[in-house]
Amino acid sequence: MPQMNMIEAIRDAMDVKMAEDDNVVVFGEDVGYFGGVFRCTHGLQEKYGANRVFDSPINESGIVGTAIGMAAYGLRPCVEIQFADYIYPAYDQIVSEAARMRYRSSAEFTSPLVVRTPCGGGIFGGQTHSQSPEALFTHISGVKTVIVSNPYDAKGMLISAIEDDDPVIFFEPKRLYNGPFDGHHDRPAKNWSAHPRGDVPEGHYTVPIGKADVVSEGSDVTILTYGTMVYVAETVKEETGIDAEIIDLRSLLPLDIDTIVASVKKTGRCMVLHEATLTSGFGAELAAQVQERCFYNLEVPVERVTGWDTPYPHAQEWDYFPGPARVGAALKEMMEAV
Amino acid sequence: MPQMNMIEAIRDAMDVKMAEDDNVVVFGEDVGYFGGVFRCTHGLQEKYGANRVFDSPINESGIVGTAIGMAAYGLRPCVEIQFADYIYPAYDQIVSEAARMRYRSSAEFTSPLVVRTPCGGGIFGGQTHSQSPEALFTHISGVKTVIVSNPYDAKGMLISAIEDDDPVIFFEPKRLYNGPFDGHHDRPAKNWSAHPRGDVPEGHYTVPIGKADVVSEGSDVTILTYGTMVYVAETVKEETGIDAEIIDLRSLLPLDIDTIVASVKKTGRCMVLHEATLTSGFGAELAAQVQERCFYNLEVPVERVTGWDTPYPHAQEWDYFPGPARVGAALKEMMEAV
Amino acid sequence: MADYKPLQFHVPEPTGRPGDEPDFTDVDIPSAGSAPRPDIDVDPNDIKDLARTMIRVMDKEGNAVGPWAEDIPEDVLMHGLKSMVRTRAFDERMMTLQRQGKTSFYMKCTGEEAIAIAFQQALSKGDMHFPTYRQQGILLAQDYPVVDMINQILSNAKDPLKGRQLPILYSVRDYGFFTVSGNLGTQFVQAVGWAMASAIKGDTKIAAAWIGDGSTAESDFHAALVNASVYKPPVVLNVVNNQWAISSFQGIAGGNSATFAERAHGYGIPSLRVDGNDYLAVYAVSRWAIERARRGHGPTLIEWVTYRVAPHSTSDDPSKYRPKEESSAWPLGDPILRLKNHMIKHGLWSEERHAQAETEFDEEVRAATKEAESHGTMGSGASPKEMFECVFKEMPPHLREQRQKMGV
Amino acid sequence: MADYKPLQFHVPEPTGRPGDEPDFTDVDIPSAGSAPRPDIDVDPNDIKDLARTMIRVMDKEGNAVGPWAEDIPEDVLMHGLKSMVRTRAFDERMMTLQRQGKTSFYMKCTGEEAIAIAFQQALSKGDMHFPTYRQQGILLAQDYPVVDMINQILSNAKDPLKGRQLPILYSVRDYGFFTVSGNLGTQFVQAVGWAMASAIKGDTKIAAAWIGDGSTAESDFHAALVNASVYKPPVVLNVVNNQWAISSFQGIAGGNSATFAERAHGYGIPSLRVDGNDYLAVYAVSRWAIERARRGHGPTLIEWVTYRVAPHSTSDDPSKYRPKEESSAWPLGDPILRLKNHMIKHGLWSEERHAQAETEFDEEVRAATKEAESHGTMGSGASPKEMFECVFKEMPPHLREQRQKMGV
Ligand SMILES: Cc1ncc(C[n+]2csc(CCOP(=O)(O)OP(=O)(O)O)c2C)c(N)n1
Ligand SMILES: Cc1ncc(C[n+]2csc(CCOP(=O)(O)OP(=O)(O)O)c2C)c(N)n1
Ligand SMILES: [Mg+2]
Ligand SMILES: [Mg+2]
Repeated sequence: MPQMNMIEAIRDAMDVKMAEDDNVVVFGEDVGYFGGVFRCTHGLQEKYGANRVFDSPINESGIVGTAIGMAAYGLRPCVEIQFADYIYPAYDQIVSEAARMRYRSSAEFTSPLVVRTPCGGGIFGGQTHSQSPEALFTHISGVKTVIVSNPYDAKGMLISAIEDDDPVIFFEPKRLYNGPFDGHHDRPAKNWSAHPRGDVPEGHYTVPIGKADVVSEGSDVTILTYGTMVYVAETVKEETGIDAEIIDLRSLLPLDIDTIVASVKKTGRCMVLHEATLTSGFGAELAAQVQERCFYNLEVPVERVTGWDTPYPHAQEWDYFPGPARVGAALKEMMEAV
Repeated sequence: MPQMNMIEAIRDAMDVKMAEDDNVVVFGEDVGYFGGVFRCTHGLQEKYGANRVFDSPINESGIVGTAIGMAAYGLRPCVEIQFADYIYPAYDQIVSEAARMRYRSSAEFTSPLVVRTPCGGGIFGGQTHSQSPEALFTHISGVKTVIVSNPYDAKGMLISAIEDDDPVIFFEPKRLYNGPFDGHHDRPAKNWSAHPRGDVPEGHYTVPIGKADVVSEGSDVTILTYGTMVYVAETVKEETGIDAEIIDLRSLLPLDIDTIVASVKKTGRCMVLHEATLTSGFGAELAAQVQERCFYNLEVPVERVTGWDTPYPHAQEWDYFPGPARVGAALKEMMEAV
Repeated sequence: MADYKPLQFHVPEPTGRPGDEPDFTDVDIPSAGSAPRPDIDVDPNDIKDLARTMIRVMDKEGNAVGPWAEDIPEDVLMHGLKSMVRTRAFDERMMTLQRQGKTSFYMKCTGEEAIAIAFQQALSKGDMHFPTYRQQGILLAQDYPVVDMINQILSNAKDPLKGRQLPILYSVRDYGFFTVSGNLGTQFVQAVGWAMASAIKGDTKIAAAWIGDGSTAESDFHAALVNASVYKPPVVLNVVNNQWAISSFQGIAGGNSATFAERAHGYGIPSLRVDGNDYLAVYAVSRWAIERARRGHGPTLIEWVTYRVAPHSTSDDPSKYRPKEESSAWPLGDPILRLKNHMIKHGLWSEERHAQAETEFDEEVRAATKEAESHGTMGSGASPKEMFECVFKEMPPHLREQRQKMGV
Repeated sequence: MADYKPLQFHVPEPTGRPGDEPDFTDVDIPSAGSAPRPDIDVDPNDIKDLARTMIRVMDKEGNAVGPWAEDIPEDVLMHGLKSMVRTRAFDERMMTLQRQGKTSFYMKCTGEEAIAIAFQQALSKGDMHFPTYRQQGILLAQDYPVVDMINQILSNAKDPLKGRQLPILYSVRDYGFFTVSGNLGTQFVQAVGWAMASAIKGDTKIAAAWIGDGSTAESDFHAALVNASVYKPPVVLNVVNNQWAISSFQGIAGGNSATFAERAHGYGIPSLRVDGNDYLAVYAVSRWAIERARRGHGPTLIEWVTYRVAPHSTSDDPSKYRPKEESSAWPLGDPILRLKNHMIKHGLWSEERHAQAETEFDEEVRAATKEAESHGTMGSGASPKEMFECVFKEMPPHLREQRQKMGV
């Protein structure tokens, strides 16, 4: 099976869908001739022509707004917002339009489009190249929110997203593009070739939107996480020896609540782990649901370990990032509490 | 003491501050000559001149963007977004700019501005005149989020907001403008003259941002709520006889967690009640914090009663709205559960 | 810097406020027939003047004059006039319905009927409008069933939109009528995207975008023009300048500094400014722009100059912010009266037939209203079950759970 | 509709890609001195041509010619030239710093130095720039301490922004330098708001807004122009057209359809298109627009035509998307060389002094770099405590709790 990093896997997903379906078009800032600042669309214009893969003006609202018009026409646009930090100008078109199109027209018009966008920090990118705004979409009825953590899922879920008849916000943790980063920024970087999820089948396959992935079974505590934090959790499990069950949610909305509940009922403890700021982050929703559904099974409160409630700082990046030290300490505390 | 409805109280707050401080300016769509579609700025242009109270072009991003520039100059803009449903075009200016100005410039530049906006449903306004997007702001580090429920608080907190040196998003539940609406839409409307919080002192006073209000003491269960839902909670308490302690949060960020924790520790039960959709609503944050801080005091899980995860429908408004019937039933269930 | 005087802040004011006499001296009205008619493949730079003048065809006597005067087929004229009369009858009846408390909300297009209707008549099946809330004429000109419009307005059991959407924010795909948004301006750039799709697919369909003078200030107006400028898709960008937003006049959208048609110049998009109350001009210019688009020459922006005679909506009272008699003083007159006169003059119509048409349409709308009311008013009849449908194509588990909780 | 041909989708392409010869035949360069110089209270409609031509002062021989040629004081010229040389030295050194891994990121303004520097020299104390990331010249022209700039770039213990902000996104209030945003375009409308405030207060301060060609496509560009059009505040709206965004050329922002200067016409704002590599033209036009604003005549938009010689940033490699020799083929030349020649010709400068200045500034920057490095590099030295400060004026309880949790 071919080895791919996440960039290649994402590109391959678009390639597969573009070859299969003439209606798939790809555009965004710098995605055409150049192939994207992270190279995710590299080679696609050459292969499919500027009619289907092209640069767009630097106007995020226009990218999503034109995509909505195209989707209403019958195309399946897969657009890129260069950094998730720049998705806010498009927020109105996503929230008031793409998300509401099916409802307000009673399905006469729909918005089958994908907004791909790199998220998360760890690249010394400061407050405008590091954000994780997923919770701002999970609150919006009518969009699906996905965040992938490895090449295999990235390709399979992007294909699912392009095939989905509703709008999907597709987050790509940029710190994972080249390897499964575990938060130990001072150690040598790993790459995907050494990771089983770097084996990516050729051609068409899907990973469904709405199913979580139990990446590591365990009995002591459930860690609900996604994106970059999956590898932080795995590392902490290894380093602390705490037998954590690690769930990579992958799809935040729809949420695979059954998998979550089954795990927490088994372990009796639950940590929620994400990079976004704490207050009103997606971890709040997870904690709220877990305490509601597993109340009588919980030994200790659901614990949230997240980025702090500050803008993403530049120099203090590793103080902000919920890395192995913080996660490990919190996990130990949870295990020690009655 | 003068009797005021919420519109008058809000207007009076601006009037008081404009008289006191030349740097306070007021603008937004239709707020100048006409005085606002809800009349909140009625008479202010006549009194203070078009230099300080004026109409703006229909561009919400421009309203907030120019306000940010003015605030950087030294003014204190208090702007209106005509409906909270139309705040999304301004989202980038609020999130990436107003909220981050102090941080990114290390306090060289700040954004002391207020964005007033009517929120909530119950006026048969459909999906674009009914939304409650408060949770989209509580997730943003650097803005304060306030939502008022009565004339007294409205005036006192708006004065606080205008005096605050950081940006404040100030939500005004439009269904409360004229009276304390309790969700019984089929009964005659009440107005503020019969309500103690309709007594509004003249001149300057403040209600601090960051303090909750225990509007009704009780020992059975704590209801955390805000805006229109405060009156639904009061009515349900009366109708069910359940001795609920009702807390009007007023300020969502900063949050008065001490008052919340003290109450839940006393009652052992907690309901969170808001009109916004459930998933990733502010209720999630409340539930997450309460279960974390009051875990060993809770008899039953924290229960969220909210609008459904759909766009705000037009005809089905009262099915969407978490009215007395739904709240009452949920409350009874909570009391009956072990 | 001592010699610099204090700067002054400039806030534009309309020429009149309540209590004042209406004053339209600022509105330059060139004589009918004076504007040239360029070829459809004209270089935008060569027709910049057409953005500052006003293309008019009908003269005071009701004659069609000048290069934009076309030989419009009689049935087109007839259908145009009737659709305008019908639209006005519809608006009046719906206003009454709202006053009776049978619907929450309504918006009339009185005085602006010619624009949507004549434009629609120039369009072809398969094309798509991206309308605002004031283009009901598009549906009425296509004889879309009036009763279905009223069902939507009443949010009743037969509402095609199942009670989910605010009155008048219709969606009628088969009639080329894109779902109207409550959020201003968003549709403008979507129309450009739709037209881009038509070009990408190598089809021949065109999009018609609609926006009001006040809403041109919205940022998506720019997003639309930038994309139209870059990709040159087949779209007609219609700006309906009816002089007012809600209480703010067109000067608050920048209309005192340049015409709305001129906005297009910075994007290399040709633009035309047209007497929107002149049915003959609207029809001719619409055909020109549509043909231009369909022949691959790209986008055109058209400013339709008109006047919002009615209140902004049933929630509005214009006597609070503009001179009482302003609408009757509007110098471009009433589009219905003007076309009627033209047709009478040319032996195609008569006062009697006009009166008869008015009665007929009034009765048609009355009957349709009655039928619609039998399915419920003000949201009655709409099912709570429908609230949970159409959020997504397939209902995800959390919505199914919520629907269960609600017991529907 | 059978006779309509399939529509075609149009995606603009630059005149050359890697492997091609550079081709600037599309760039019309009028001769120096040919553009007229209007009065500052001119009606915007009367100078529309100035948005399509290019105002140029320096001819090929280095003479200042035409109506825009001013008698610029010698010390201004001298300071202008030195600041440009200094800026280039600074950029070079910082680039090295980044290559050495001492900072994460840098952006040069090579080839564009004249614009920020001459504009700044025309401005007064108390005015405010709303810059982008490519106007470091504004600070260097004011002799803001170079070591403080480097401290910011290194995010070290002496970083005035305490490590919170990305390198080069300076904030220097006392030097009229508004905090640079990482989000494109947002500052443009903020500048308009700042200028509105100056007018509201009856002050005489003006704002200078800055934006790149690519970023004019952002919606806040429109928000800025609409507000400038309506309220006519004292603001100069600078568009730096350096031909490229990142990998996309100015045609993807609409630049093939009209000039960026022409964008202003739709808003009734006067605009001028200027050879941005001609220091003398930049200084003269800046003074004109600033004076116009300060005398209460309102906003001006200026398109500065230049070329981004450097990569977009240290993360970029232009050889991937444009002809290799494009920057040396750029027909407007190098602003430093051109001013140098002019000054040598006029006996104000010499090759020797130039070489000496280059060495001097290189040494100055080297020394400053050394000093800055002693306070830490790549974020070292910044305190985690600072992470929690300045989110709000007063730290709210939840942040205090979080800081405690972190143990700082
Ligand atoms: C984003 C947004 N902002 C504000 C509003 C409120 N609003 C509805 S209509 C209107 C005025 C629009 O005026 P114009 O574009 O001239 O259209 P007209 O009503 O005259 O046809 C306003 C401000 C809205 N619906 N959406
Ligand atoms: C809102 C937003 N979208 C995208 C980006 C990414 N980005 C940074 S610079 C840039 C190109 C800007 O080009 P231009 O405006 O021409 O300025 P130049 O770099 O040429 O000076 C892009 C796309 C951003 N910073 N902000
Ligand atoms: Mg209007
Ligand atoms: Mg550029």
